Amino acid sequence: MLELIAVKGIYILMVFAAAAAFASSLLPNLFHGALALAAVLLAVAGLYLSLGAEFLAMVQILVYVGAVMTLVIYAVMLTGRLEETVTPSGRIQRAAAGVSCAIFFVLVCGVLLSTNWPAAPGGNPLPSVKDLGIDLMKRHVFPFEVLGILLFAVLIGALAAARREKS
Amino acid sequence: MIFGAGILKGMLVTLRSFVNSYFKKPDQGGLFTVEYPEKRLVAKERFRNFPFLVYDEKPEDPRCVACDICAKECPPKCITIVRDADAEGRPLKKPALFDIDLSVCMNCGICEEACPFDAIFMDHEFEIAGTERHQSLLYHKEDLLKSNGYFRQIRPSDAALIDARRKEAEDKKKAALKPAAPPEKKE
Amino acid sequence: METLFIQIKTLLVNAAALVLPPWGVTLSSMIISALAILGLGPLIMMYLTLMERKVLARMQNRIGPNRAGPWGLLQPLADGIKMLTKEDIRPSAADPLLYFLAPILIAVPALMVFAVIPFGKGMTAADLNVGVLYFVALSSTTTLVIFMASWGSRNKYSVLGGMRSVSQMISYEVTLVISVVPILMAAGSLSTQTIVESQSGRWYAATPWGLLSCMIFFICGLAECNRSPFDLPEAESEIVAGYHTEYSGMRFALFYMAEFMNVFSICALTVTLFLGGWQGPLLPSWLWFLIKTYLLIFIVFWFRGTLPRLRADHLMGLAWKFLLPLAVMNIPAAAMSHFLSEPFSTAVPLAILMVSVAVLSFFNKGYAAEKRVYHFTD
Amino acid sequence: MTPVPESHYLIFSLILFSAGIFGALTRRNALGVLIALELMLNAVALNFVIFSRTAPEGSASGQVSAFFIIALAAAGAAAGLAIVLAVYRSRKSIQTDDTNLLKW
Repeated sequence: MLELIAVKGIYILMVFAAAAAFASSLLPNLFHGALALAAVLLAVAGLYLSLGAEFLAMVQILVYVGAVMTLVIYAVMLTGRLEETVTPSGRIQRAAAGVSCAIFFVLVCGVLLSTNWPAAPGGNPLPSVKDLGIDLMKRHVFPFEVLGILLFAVLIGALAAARREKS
Repeated sequence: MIFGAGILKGMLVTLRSFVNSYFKKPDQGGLFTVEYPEKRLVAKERFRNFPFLVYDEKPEDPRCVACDICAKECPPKCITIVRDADAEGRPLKKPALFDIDLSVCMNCGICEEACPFDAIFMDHEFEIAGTERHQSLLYHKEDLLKSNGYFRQIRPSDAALIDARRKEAEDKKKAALKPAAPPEKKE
Repeated sequence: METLFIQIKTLLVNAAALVLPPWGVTLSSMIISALAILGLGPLIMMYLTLMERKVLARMQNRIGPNRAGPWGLLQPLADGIKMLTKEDIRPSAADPLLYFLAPILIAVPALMVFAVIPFGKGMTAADLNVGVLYFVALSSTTTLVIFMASWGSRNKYSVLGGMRSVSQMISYEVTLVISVVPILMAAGSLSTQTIVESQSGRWYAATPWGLLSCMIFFICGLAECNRSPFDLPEAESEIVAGYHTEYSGMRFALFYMAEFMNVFSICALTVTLFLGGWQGPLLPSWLWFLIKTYLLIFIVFWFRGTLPRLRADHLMGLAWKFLLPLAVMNIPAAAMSHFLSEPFSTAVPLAILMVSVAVLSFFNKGYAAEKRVYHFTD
Repeated sequence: MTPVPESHYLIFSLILFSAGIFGALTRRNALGVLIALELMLNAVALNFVIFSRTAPEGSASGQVSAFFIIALAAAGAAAGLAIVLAVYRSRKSIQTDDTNLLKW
């Protein structure tokens, strides 16, 4: 019974996230769009929890919702005026984008459902936070370090790009 | 010169007053708040608020002679006096009407200084709030009249001075009763 | 006494087991924990407002609220009734949805973080194995809600306050997370319950790196919940009330509640991570926890009563140029103490930290206030 | 543990991705495009986590990859926003149609 409730909860979360995802792409007001994206990210964090990836869910909330979304909204507020951040797009463009999205969706959906994904028998055991850390520091240490360098470069690059030139 | 020493110093100041507020007397740095409705500070003798009228023996004979000096001197003009008259219409030396609009009064005490008959003084009473804006603050003669005893009670040293002066004048008056012209009180 | 609350819960669950199927019992156990937390939040907030007013008053040689009930104990109730009966004003230009949602959403993370706080032995509502991360992650979502409130109410003071608040929270969050790392390294776990248990011998705040970590964490926590002296987002003398300028009545009360619950949870987490949590002799564990937490809350109010508000550039400078490098230096210091034996395991981290404090102080000399010359005193 | 079949998760993440593509194609605001990109990146990260449950490579790798994606998205957002701000400063607009010069 509890499991049934949990399953229903997951589906509700999915529907909510999908609706919020479309809202984030469709809402004319960019601020609302960004908030809808934040809702999607929170819902996806919930799905991570349902998949047993607790650590990732927390990182998702911390980094995505706490930092990235805040940056995006900050930029929305800095670049748009307070009253209106609405930017319309052409009807033909919308229609073309919709059609191509639908085609993409149908094609990939077909592929997804027809493929027989290789699966470990009985599924993998859930990795603990410790396993993740060991994996990150042993098997994936090179990408990890590269990522560190990348973040450092981005930090400096962002500072350099956003800095006001002295006039 | 240590990093944050100023912050620590400031924190100690507030902590000291926090602790003192529980354990010390007001004069040693403790709480000096007086919780007003339950406890109250004793008003200083010369504290002045609103004026009142003094009578000597009974309220029907106030010291006031309705000379209208206070009403004329009053800067905001809050005093209204109507002189009393006897049955034939001759004016009497006492007020028929003595109103002070306390909503206008500015507590200056000029009436007290101006009165040549020591009839009007400043009171210590300050809790005069009413539920109504105009009538409750318009004090009539009956509300204003208070005994000399009350005056002695709230302002003992002033009262002693004034009583002595009045007694002296009375004695002089009695002594000079034989000559025709009674000496007017000067100043 | 020790297991008072656990026994109450068991009693309730057993009562539920009489009428409910097994899955309902599990569910009701969860719901009881959740309800306890939901009830605790507002209660804590109500009495923290009273405590703050009392403490501040005493520091300023006043008495504080004492009219409603003995020692003003009913004052929070009176305030609550006042808030409830106040007119609910919505600015006509406000964004209706955001304006409506923000006060509700701001209370959600503030309440949810209580789930991982170990109020006593075995008294964690949800002992997640990523507890600390959960706490930090959830409190970081507050920034979004503050954006919603500030942008939704269409008021320039709100927007200014929101911008200030968010830039401040983002800056201090980085330091906050890094300052916890040494503790996580020492405890080897992210679960709050495990961290408390690992401090049975010695509190982490009793080690040099732990003490520094504790101080950094506490300062950053203050900045995170916009408490004085980091209350620039709500600086009433400059920008009215910051992001909740336009809110009144119960909506405002929700913002206020979130702020006080954040204060409580930051203090509770500081106790959990550094001050031994519910560990303590004689008294029951939950009482120890509450005593420690309320002592820290007293310190928060003490700061409020003492320190003036920081200037915006000093605020950012403190976070990025002093606390962050110090927190980073703290990680190798903590590692040293782990790998060295006794006399060195204290001395070497201490030396590292003292050198880094000295170096950082030297480089931050520009922030020191000039020595003032008072011409007409003495 | 999850009674929800994997394919449902996959279709859900595909929906997210499609919504992201739609947004990226229709938004004229550079920030809007950035938002759509974040959506797509998140869909991909979700896919990694889904596959980490069953893929023969082991479960930690998938989560670590998702972790990398999150970090990359953060880096991308930071760099992108810096660029957007720089563009806004020079052109007073962040419409993608207006950024039509290769050199300023």
